[in-house]
Amino acid sequence: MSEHVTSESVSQPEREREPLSGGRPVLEAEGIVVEYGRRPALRAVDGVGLAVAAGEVVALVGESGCGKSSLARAIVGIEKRKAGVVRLNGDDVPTLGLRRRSAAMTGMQMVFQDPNSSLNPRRRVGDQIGDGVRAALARGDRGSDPADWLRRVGLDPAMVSRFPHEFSGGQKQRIAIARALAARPGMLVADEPISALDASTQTSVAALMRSLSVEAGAGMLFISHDLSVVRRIADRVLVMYQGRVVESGVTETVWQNPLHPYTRALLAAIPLPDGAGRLPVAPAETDRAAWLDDVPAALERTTV
Amino acid sequence: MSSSIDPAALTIEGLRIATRSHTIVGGIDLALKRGGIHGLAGESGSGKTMTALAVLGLLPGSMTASGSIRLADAEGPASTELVGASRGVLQGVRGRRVAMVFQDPSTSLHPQLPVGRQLTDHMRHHLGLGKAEARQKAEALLDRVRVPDARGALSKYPHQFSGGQRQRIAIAVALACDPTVLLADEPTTALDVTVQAGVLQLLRELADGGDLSILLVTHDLGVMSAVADEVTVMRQGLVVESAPREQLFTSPQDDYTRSLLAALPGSSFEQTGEEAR
Amino acid sequence: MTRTTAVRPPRSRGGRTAHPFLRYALRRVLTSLLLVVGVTLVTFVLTNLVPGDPVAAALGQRAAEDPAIVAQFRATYGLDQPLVVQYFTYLGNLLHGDLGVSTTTHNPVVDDLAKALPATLEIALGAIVLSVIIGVVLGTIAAYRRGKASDHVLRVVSLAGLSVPTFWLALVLYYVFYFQLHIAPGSGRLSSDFSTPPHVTGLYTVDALLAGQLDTFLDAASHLFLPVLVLTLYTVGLLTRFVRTAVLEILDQDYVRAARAKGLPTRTVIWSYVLRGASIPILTVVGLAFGSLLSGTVLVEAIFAWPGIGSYAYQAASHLDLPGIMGVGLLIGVMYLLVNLIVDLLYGVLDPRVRLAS
Amino acid sequence: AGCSSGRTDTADGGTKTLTIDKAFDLKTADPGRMYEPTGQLVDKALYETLLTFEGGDVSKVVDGLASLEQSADAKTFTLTLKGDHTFSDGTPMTADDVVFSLQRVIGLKGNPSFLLDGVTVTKKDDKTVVLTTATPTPALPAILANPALGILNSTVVKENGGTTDETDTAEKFLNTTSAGSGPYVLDTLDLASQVVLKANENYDGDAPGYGRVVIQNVEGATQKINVEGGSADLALDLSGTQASALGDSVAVTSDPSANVIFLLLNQNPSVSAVTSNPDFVKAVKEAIDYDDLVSIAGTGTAQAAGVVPSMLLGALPESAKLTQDLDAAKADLAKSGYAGESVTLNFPSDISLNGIDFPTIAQRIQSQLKEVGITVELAPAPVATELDAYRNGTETMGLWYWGPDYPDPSDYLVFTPGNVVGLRSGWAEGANPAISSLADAAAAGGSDEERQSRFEDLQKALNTDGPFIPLLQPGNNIAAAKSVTGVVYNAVWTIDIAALSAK
Amino acid sequence: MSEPRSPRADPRDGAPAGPRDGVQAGMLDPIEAAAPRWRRPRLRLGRWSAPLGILGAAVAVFWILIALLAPVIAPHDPLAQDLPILQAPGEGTLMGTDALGRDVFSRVLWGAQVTIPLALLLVVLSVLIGAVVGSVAGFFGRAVDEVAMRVTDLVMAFPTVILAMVIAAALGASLVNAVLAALIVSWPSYARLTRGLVLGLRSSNYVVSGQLLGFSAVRSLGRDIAPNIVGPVLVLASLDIGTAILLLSGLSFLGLGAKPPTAEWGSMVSDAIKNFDAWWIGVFPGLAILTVVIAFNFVGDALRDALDPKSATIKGGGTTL
Ligand SMILES: Nc1ncnc2c1ncn2[C@@H]1O[C@H](COP(=O)(O)OP(=O)(O)OP(=O)(O)O)[C@@H](O)[C@H]1O
Ligand SMILES: Nc1ncnc2c1ncn2[C@@H]1O[C@H](COP(=O)(O)OP(=O)(O)OP(=O)(O)O)[C@@H](O)[C@H]1O
Ligand SMILES: [Mg+2]
Ligand SMILES: [Mg+2]
Ligand code: NI
Repeated sequence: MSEHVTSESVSQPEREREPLSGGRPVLEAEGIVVEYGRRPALRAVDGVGLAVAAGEVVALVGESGCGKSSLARAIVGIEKRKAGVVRLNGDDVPTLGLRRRSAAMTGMQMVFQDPNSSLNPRRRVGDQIGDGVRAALARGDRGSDPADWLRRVGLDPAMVSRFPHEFSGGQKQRIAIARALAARPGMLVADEPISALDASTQTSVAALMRSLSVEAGAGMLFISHDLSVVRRIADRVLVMYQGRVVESGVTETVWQNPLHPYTRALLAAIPLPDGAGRLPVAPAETDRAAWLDDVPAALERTTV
Repeated sequence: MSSSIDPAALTIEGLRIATRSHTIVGGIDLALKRGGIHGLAGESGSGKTMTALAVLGLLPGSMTASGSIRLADAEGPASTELVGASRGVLQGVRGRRVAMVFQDPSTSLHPQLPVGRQLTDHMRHHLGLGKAEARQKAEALLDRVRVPDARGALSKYPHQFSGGQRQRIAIAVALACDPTVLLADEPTTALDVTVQAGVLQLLRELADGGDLSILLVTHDLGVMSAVADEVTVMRQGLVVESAPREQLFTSPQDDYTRSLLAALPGSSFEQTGEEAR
Repeated sequence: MTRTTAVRPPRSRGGRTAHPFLRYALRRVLTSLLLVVGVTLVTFVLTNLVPGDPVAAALGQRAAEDPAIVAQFRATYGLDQPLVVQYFTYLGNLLHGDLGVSTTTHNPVVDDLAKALPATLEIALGAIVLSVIIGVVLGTIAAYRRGKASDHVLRVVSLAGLSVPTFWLALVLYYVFYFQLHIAPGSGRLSSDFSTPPHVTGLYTVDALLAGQLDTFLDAASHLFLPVLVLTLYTVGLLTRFVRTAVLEILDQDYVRAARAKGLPTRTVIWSYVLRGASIPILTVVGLAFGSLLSGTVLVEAIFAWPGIGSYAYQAASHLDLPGIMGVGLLIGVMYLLVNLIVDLLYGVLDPRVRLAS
Repeated sequence: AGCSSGRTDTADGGTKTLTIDKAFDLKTADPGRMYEPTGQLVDKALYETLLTFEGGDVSKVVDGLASLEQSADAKTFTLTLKGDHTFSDGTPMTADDVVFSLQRVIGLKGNPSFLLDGVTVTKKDDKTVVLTTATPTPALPAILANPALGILNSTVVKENGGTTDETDTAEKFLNTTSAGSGPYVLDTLDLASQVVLKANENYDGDAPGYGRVVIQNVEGATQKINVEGGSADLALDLSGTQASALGDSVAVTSDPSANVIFLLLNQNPSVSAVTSNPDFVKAVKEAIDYDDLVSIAGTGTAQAAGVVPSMLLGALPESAKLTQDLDAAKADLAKSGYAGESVTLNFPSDISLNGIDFPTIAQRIQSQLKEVGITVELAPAPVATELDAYRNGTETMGLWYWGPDYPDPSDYLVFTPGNVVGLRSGWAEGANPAISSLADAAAAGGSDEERQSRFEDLQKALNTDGPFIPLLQPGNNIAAAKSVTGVVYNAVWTIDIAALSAK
Repeated sequence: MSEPRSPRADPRDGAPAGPRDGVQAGMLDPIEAAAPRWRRPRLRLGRWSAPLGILGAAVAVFWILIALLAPVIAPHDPLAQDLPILQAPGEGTLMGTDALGRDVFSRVLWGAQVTIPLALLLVVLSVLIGAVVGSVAGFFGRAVDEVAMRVTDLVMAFPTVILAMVIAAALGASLVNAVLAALIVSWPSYARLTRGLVLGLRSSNYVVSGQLLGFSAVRSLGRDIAPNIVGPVLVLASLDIGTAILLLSGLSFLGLGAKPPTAEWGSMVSDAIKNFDAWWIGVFPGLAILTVVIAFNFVGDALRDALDPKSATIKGGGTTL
């Protein structure tokens, strides 16, 4: 037994990490690797670590297919991790299997991109929010009234007895958020929660999510490729490229002074609705190779 | 009305599109200037796509169009009426004089046909080109939209290209018969921003190149602001505002336009609500 | 707002050694082979569950009472061995292409099947070819004219096709066309005043043409007519409904709208774009339909006295001819798997995404 | 122009094709192994036998290839080849061929081997063969007329694996080529679908009426259509109803066949307490409406007066047949103590005899017995499965038939206690000593008159006390196109194809 | 990233869309195509299929009533052999008499009592067995799934009629055994359908959400999955009733089902073979089969249309009967 090595000692973080917005970390993830298939495997997430503090909103941005969803799913435990550890309030997060999730683990909830598939079409929305309430109760947390949650996400509380198909996409997404929050999670993972929504409701839903989770003191990992929204609601931002985090830091810092060439290209490519007729800068094909390089200085930045 | 050449390549007047029970588009006017990019913005479901389809006479079977859509002839003052046009007229217009690019490049190209075939079949049909000739022209087109290795690309299949490249190919397909009007229905919506930037540059170049007029349908006002010369905003099947770009973005006249802009981060109208930090 | 739904080509997860398509093909072949072994086991177990003594069935009344003859018979056909031994003997022989000797016909089962198979194939192929042509045309029309009168008529027709009991239809057609109107020829593959054409493929129509015997060809073709018609009706119903769905699905695709926006003639759009797009689901259902045709021939063959696999199966089953039953089960199982294998491999031909996965 | 024709039926009569529809039960064309009606039909045309029957009269044996001299004790039979006979390949026939053929049948232990049980075959000289038996065998001449005992070309058969014991492998050869001296030779044989014969060019008798004969496997209903429509010249398996519905374009020959359909009631009390009760058996005999069954079976059918069919020596006269008597039936039923128990009637579901379906007869009997209050439950099964129960004597009630193995009443002694069919009805040795002694007497032989009366006595006793109820001799209906002449039903080989010719 | 539409490598697996075996074949599962995604369960009465569906339902109900009322409305005992044999329709009998002098009309009416309930029973049992096996295979995956799917492969590779023939021969001919034989060959299509649906739903966001909220496997299956697969399964089932009737009567036709003297449509048709001139013996029971089957097919088709207007009738692995 003397040779026994604890899993913790194996997965020592390579560098010290300071939660930037203060507070204890609700969620810690280290060295996450996600692979799909065999012979050879497709490495979708390649050693990503992050921490989210209570009341903090961390955004994850990056191009399509860079591994954002895979990372999110690995964190919550929907996807199997090839390597890496995830801890929620210090407890290891297991992969979702046939066994039911422990009460402690219901402290992490997820909101998905597609509001249409997030709700069971055959059950009343009140019931489904009630699932969240029950999860909170099972954990010994405060209960609540589903109707009240509807009100909080800006819907008519009387709608509890309706079925999902009676709602628009934006409304469904609000219900999904309500269900997640009703479980009183300490950590909320949101995978592109607004990208399927109407342009006009995207911003308001994003803002709603931020306010509700901050209000509840929960940490939130917010995945989006919409950089302008990210800029408005995230405390910190992680930029992913091809399965790895290439840049991270306080949102404004990254925005003002992007260090990684990919981050720069990304920011430069956003067309601004200012009416100036400025064409966004299109990166050349050849630039893409450079985006794979690490820029150590870009990785963990607390100040400008 | 007496000038030799109509300044508008495409003129839509009082266009109504309706199903048996609903009115989708409730009578809109729109003039597409020659050699410019005309942006068509508006919330989802406001009828942007249907307007574009009406130009080609490709509305779903359950819908009918009324009003007038006139396509100016390249030379001379004459124009072709497209609403209620015969099949023969429409077949001659489609792909030949008016071409269209669809939203999702991954679905608008046939996955089982090589790119070369999809680029050349309407050229051969409309322009009567031979196989070799058409391929040569196709190669030049792919070069023009900057698809690498144009010759090799002709025998490849769509899935062998990236999303951005596929959209360029779709644009090349649209440009093949040298149309005067290009209807681009949200051509960048499916793309990453870095890829989108490249496609937007391409559209700009095409419009600047001369005779091509582009109707750019998008709900992304950022995109609109970047490339459109003229902007029309639709809501619930009606035009609420139509103005040159600068004017629309800096001094919108309509409340709806204003509220749209206000919801946008980064625009000059951005609200700094207390919910945002 | 940009939605990142760009589709990228599937990345290769192919093996170090083989092209992914080859691996896929190989895997398919191997699973098919495993299934064949499964089929042999099932047939073997099932046929040996059958009560009643094959000896009694195979030997005449008198002979079955003579213990010496019975013992001799059992030894000849290996029936005196334990079942497990019998099974492995069977498998071993199978590898040498030996399916045993039929206890009813006293011929090697392989020979019997080789003779019966072309007869069944002739109607099954005839039916499938006809059904595919008619089904694809009608299905495409129904999809194209969706909601119009012709669509509704085709819906009723194809559902009716699916609902007709073939055994009854066969009888009725036989009654009307042969018995009453004397338009169709009688049962069997060939009128008795014709001799079988020189054996090349075993399909009489083809062989007759190869031999240049036009009148034999016509006679064989006229005998094919009713059985093929009966089998076709069901498959046409099936295919029409399915092709309609598949085509509707494709008509909804952007690439079809794009093709129309290019101003291509309707015929080109249908042939080059729509049907090509629908080809893979159609192919699958054709494969399935062919499989069900093969076993569906039993009833039709019974009525038209068609000396095919179906008649052979029925004869073998009613005489408890174990080698015969196992042979038929194996043959049809293998054919079914083969058809599916071919269908699977054709996907590769039809879909560059499969073929060119790199 | 330039096309060849696959049609064989050309204008000149020599190659005229005769098409016969027959529901096949063909297992082989090898005479040494063949014992099914279709095989008899085929082999009768391919092979000649030492003795034979004239036309349809099977009660009298006549000379075939040979003439017969029989000892008075019916134990020694001397057969002398008459004239010169040649096989289809031109080889002359000798006594060696006869000896080989008969010894092969015995040695093969095939289906027809029983025909020559206990017979020793010896060659006397090149023209003469002597058959001897240990016990009197008055039936032997009739047996020798069976096509299974056709004479083979021993040279050819031996060359192709033929022996006179179980090592024989000539069947395969004989299924492709015939080696006989009959009027036809085998062209092609497909056990499942059709047999094609062509005229034997070396036949020493009159050339047969057709150049080519196609016997095709066709079910009864289709046969009717075929013969009416003209695509078949002869239909052999028509039911009475089908035959009577035929139009004028076809000539129908209807005769009762030699098959006897009978009902058996198990006498073994451990199988059934009900059917083993003699009063119950009696009641059933009296309850059945025989005339109704005959009419259901249709044209040509006759009630079987006893187990021996009417055309054979020893058959019961019609006056002795069983008749319906409902009052007696009810009385006997009451006497038997039957209380409405359900009695199972087993029968082969897939047998159709001369166009009569067993299920039809069974259903009719069920319905008739219901009239007097007997509940019958039908239990059909494929013959392959049901045969087992029948042979093991475990059927409560069974509906079966017996076709003569050879046209002699001694073949019917099996319907007595302790014998094959008797045992199938649970009738053990000694169960009815009176009947057993009548059977012994009938077996002894004697003059035709003596045999006739002894078999009559036996059958009368069987009808009164036996567990068997003879029901029908189904009609054999042969429909022939008007152009075909010479159609005569024969109980052994159905028809002699060689006797047919075109008008 | 979203995959191209309906990519599926194995056409007979109801596996969820996604790359498998390193290749993507754009495939549409014909079985699953029969099964619409369960959309809003609203019947569109305006659609043309609805009138057909209503007609079908009416005919089906008509036959079910006949089945129930046969003892009352049939003019004769279906087993009584008291009429002249082979009498043509007309004079006293609506549909003539058969070779034993039974009234064909009465037998056709009584026949409804035999075939329809058994077909329904067969479908219900197939659905139950198939749904249980499919759900377990789909939800628990791995070895369970592998074994279950290989078994269905086997059964499906085996020719339906011949398998049924052998089973019926092995167990003896009776209607119960015919149902058993048919059951053995017909449950796999439901197992596959259910498995495919469960597999698809298992990874769906709402099921995962439920699990994140602490649902047990049983609860997930019962609350989130089961209600969402009943629709497609019901549609397949309703389309399958016709197939079941065809299969059962086909087996009886071959003499492997109903025993005489039962008035069963398939065996009545087979009686006609022996009495070809008496066309009425076979034509009427055949028409009965046809109308019942077509009625159920209309209903199933309309049902499927109402649930998913795009898909069309298809019965995978079905048998030509
Ligand atoms: N179940 C899966 N099996 C195989 N490969 C997968 C699977 N899911 C994702 N991938 C692959 O992993 C890579 C990362 O995918 P992921 O969904 O995490 O990207 P993403 O950043 O969320 O993209 P998007 O912005 O489009 O949602 C992609 O290349 C994708 O093709
Ligand atoms: N096939 C159809 N039949 C009937 N109505 C339709 C059909 N297709 C679209 N519609 C309706 O037409 C209206 C206009 O649709 P359209 O696609 O033109 O909107 P859009 O402005 O392009 O929206 P988006 O930004 O979402 O693409 C919508 O209300 C839609 O529901
Ligand atoms: Mg994602
Ligand atoms: Mg649109
Ligand atoms: Ni010629």
